[in-house]
Amino acid sequence: MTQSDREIRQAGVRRTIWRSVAALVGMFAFAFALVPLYDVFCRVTGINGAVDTTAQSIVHEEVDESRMVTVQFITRNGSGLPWRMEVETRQVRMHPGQTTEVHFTFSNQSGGESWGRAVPGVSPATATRHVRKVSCFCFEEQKLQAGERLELPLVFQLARDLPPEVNTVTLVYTLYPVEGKSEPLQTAGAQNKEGEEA
Amino acid sequence: MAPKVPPQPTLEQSTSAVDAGHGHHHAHEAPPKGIMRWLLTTNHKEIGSMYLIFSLIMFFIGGIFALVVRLELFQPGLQFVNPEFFNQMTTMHGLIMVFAAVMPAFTGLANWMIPLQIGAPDMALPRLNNFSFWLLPVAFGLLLSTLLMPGGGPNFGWTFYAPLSTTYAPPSTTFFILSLHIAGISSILGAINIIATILNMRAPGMRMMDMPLFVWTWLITSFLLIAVMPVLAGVITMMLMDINFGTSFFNAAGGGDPVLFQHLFWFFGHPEVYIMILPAFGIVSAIIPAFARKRLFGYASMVYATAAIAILSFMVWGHHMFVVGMPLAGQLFFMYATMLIAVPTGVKVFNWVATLFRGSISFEPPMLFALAFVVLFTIGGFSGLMLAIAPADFQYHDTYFVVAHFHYVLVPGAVFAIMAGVYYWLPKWTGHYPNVRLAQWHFWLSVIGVNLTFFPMHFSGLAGMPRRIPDYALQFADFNFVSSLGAFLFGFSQLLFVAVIILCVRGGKKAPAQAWGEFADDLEWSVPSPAPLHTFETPPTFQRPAH
Amino acid sequence: MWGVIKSVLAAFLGVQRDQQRREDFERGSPLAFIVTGIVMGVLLVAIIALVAFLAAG
Amino acid sequence: MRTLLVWLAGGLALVGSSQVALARGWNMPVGVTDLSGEIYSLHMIIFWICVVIGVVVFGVMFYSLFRYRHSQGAKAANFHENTTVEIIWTTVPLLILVGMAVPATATLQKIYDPSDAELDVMITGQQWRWRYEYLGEDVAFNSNLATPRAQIRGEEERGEHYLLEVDEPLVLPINRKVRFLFTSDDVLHAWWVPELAVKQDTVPGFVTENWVQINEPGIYRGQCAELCGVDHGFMPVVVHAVEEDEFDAWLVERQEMAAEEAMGVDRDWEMDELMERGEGVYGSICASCHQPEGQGAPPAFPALAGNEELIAGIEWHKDVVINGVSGTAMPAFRTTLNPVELAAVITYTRNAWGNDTGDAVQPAEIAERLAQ
Repeated sequence: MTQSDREIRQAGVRRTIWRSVAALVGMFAFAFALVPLYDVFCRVTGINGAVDTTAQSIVHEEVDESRMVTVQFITRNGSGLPWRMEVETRQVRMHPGQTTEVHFTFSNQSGGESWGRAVPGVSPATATRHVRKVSCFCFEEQKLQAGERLELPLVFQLARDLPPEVNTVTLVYTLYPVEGKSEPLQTAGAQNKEGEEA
Repeated sequence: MAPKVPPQPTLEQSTSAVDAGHGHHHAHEAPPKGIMRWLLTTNHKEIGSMYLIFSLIMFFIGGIFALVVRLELFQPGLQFVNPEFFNQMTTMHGLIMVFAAVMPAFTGLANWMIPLQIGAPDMALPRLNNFSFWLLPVAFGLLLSTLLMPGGGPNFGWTFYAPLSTTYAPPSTTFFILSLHIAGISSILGAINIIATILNMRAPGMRMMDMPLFVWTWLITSFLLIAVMPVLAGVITMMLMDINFGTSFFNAAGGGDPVLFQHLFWFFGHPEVYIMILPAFGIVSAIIPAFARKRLFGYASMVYATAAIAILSFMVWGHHMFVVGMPLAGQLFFMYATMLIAVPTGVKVFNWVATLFRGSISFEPPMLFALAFVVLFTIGGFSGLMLAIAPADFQYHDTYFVVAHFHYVLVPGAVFAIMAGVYYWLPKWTGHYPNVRLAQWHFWLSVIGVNLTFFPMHFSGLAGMPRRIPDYALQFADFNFVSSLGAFLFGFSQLLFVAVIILCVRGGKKAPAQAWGEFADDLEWSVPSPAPLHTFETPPTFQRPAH
Repeated sequence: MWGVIKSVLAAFLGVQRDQQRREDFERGSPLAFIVTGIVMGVLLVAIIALVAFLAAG
Repeated sequence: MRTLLVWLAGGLALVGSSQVALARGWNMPVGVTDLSGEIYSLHMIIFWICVVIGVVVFGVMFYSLFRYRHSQGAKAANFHENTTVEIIWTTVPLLILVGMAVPATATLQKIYDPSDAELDVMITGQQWRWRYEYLGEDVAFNSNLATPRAQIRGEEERGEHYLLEVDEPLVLPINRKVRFLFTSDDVLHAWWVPELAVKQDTVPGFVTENWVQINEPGIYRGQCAELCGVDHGFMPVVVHAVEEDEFDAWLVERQEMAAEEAMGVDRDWEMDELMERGEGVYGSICASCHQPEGQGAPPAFPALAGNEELIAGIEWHKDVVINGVSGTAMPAFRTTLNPVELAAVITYTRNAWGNDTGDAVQPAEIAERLAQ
């Protein structure tokens, strides 16, 4: 094999390496790009029941009085937040196109201030896009002082084009502490770090 | 891909910064002695041997973990290990077998055989080759050491679904992530090296469509590796950040989504299973024609089917997630796409059978393993087809039926193909034929052991036994009893494999250059047996086979 | 062009004649095949997705 | 005898016979809903398709292996392609698959229609038990493994329903469409009952749904199907399907029981009563992590026996049990246990295994704290 043959080969090898490295970097970036892409995809299609975290505006459309849909509200507590969360009514019956307001009560039962976040979910997932939330406590993190009580509204419209097979929509809110903002435990906990891994 | 060889030079004046050829020449003038020789070798044959020996050791370590699992499952009740350790064993068995046994074994075969099959003196990047091998012992030494750490090793299954592997994971998970990163880098570097070798180092006159199928399948596998290993790296980096830096990629409490983990993991994971089977297709496609004394039926369609499988493998990941609650359209899309992938896979099986048809067949050890591969891999393919039917998958999902399916594809599939390849190329590596009688015993005990182990798992799965449980209800007892017996039979018969290899290295019937007759006629059979340390330093002129 | 499409289609199905394959590879630039392959790959995904969405109603 | 059968079946199945696989206990159950029956027939159709293809392919293969043996002097032919044959063996499978996709799609469409349900049940996975809430009915309870640990360790004879029995089964009416909502408190779980053909992952922070309409009364057993930690193998599902009027009566009974329990909150409880109740709650809820003797399994699950923090801080102790600890396996029990159970289990853990604080926590005190 002559010297020039070898150089031709080396040039080819080098080109292959650069292309491979470019592909690698691209794919690594792609993996991270998938996180926001998945998020956007889910919000557009509503496939995982995750809802928009920003307020939408009411669309003025005729109320479809021929259909009656049950909307259920479920509140759940994640671990680590000494709050009670309650909803004034467990379910409402409404027509597609209608707008409704429901009140949720939050109370901090501990001796210190803490931050919480209510993570929303919708079932069935196909209904997600058709629940337009105008105002929701779930859009932002909440702060409660020791013993404080807070009543917050959820205002939403059920879109008229709700798929016909859906006649029950369930809205679920799971309350989680905001990491780093809440004191995890208020009393004896501070003395012994071990216990926090309980 | 450029069909023309050699590629046109783009830079007339190349510097010798990465001039592998030169380093190579210096290396073999005065090879270092003892351990340093193996630490520093840049010879593709020596590195290939190291990969193969490493993967064989790991095969036994992963096998011991599997036997711990099967021992506990031998009877109902908890007898030998506690559930926590049981979970570590299932996890480690999966991780070691996938990343430390099967993948390095194929890389080892690639290192040994690709330069020989394309008439190249060595891999394109010999020093990188040495580095990517030595990353592996580091990675898996680290992974195995997690078993001794407080809180134990990884216990969340080889699929490490979040949040079990993040918020709820043992403290050693950070080391698990690190070791997977190192193993991933090793695979990526190996893949780059193989692509660079195949695209640039072929003998003058050998076009892409003249390459042996083992080379073709490895080329496509390397592209898959480059496409998906960075995604795996991304996923485990996100896990690392969730665990140590307070991010919430997969943590619902912080606004993340645990299901996103599964999408990302299986976007890597599904092509990964093809990474473990495509090179097997290449090996079997070399062995069957050799012992049927007839050219491979449909070479071109084999290449195209491999490419089609590789492309389709990127759009079927969702079939691993049929029960997470995907929308109907998503279920249907993944179901249709998955069913479609059966077509090119079927084409391959049909081609092998058509090669056998009207051949002149003999049953040497490599052929025995290759034939068992065709039958048993196809059985694994059938259960795969059943799993593709989304409504039926609601019943199969996460049961022993799935365990049976992927073990049929990977053990008598990938592992048997590796063994077939070892028996096929041992004469080239050692200059001796393997002991036929011992090899036959190894084959028959393995075939019986594999089927006793995995066939009853179809029944226990259909009857309702979930996977990854350390104890089970009484109606599954008989199936598990048989599976455990089979597993021990299979496990211990692998000692015969080691015996055959050692005996073959030390002596045996002398093999000529073209050890398996005129239909095993790829370029590796044109060099003497055993292959000298340096081959094709002057490139051969490639001539297309006459028949 | 039709020839290229036919070859790529054959590749998708995994069916190809040796003769045709030889002709394909003597045609020179592989670019046409790669581009056609990618386009048809995207098309395939689109068709499956379309059928899935139609069936899902 | 059955073992012998398995051996035989393994062998027979290898040569292509599948008759044995159809015997009861070897195959997927037909189940007790319309959809489970449809899924069963899809399973059998695709199974027989595979068998037929297998017989043809392996038939040709083994015929070739036998007929064209080199040792019998077979001379190899010299063909290596045939476009017609290749097109046939590509299109025929394609058509079979299309034929298979049609009924599969139809079944899937039915599964995805949860409309017109008469009863909603929320199913929550928690390490390692299930919680069932009958939405709008004020009935909710936890369902734990009932098999004694002694059976698992082999110290006692194993019962007929070993590992598939629970303290409180899910009771459902037949002939009514029941909608399930699934979620999880911690990691992924999967709720699965083969006879109902329902398997659904439970995902923390998200809700998924599925439904059943059971045709026959009976007891149906299943298990968690998604690896969820140490006791993944020990969280069974048991469903009691009963006649509709029986179900209505059961529901009323449960509501009355809950009311009675609520009354117990107001009275003063004796230490002995609390300890006895607390031991029961501890055994079914806490012992799987903190271990039966309170010794824990560090680092994941801290010991309770001799835990100085626990002994020193009664308020902290209540807080941990009621609200849980974020980022760990310790859930909030504020809604999953009632005030009596909470008070009892706190009292128990403060006085058992030599903790001996002498504290008796009254249910009324807990109830007040929860109602703030």
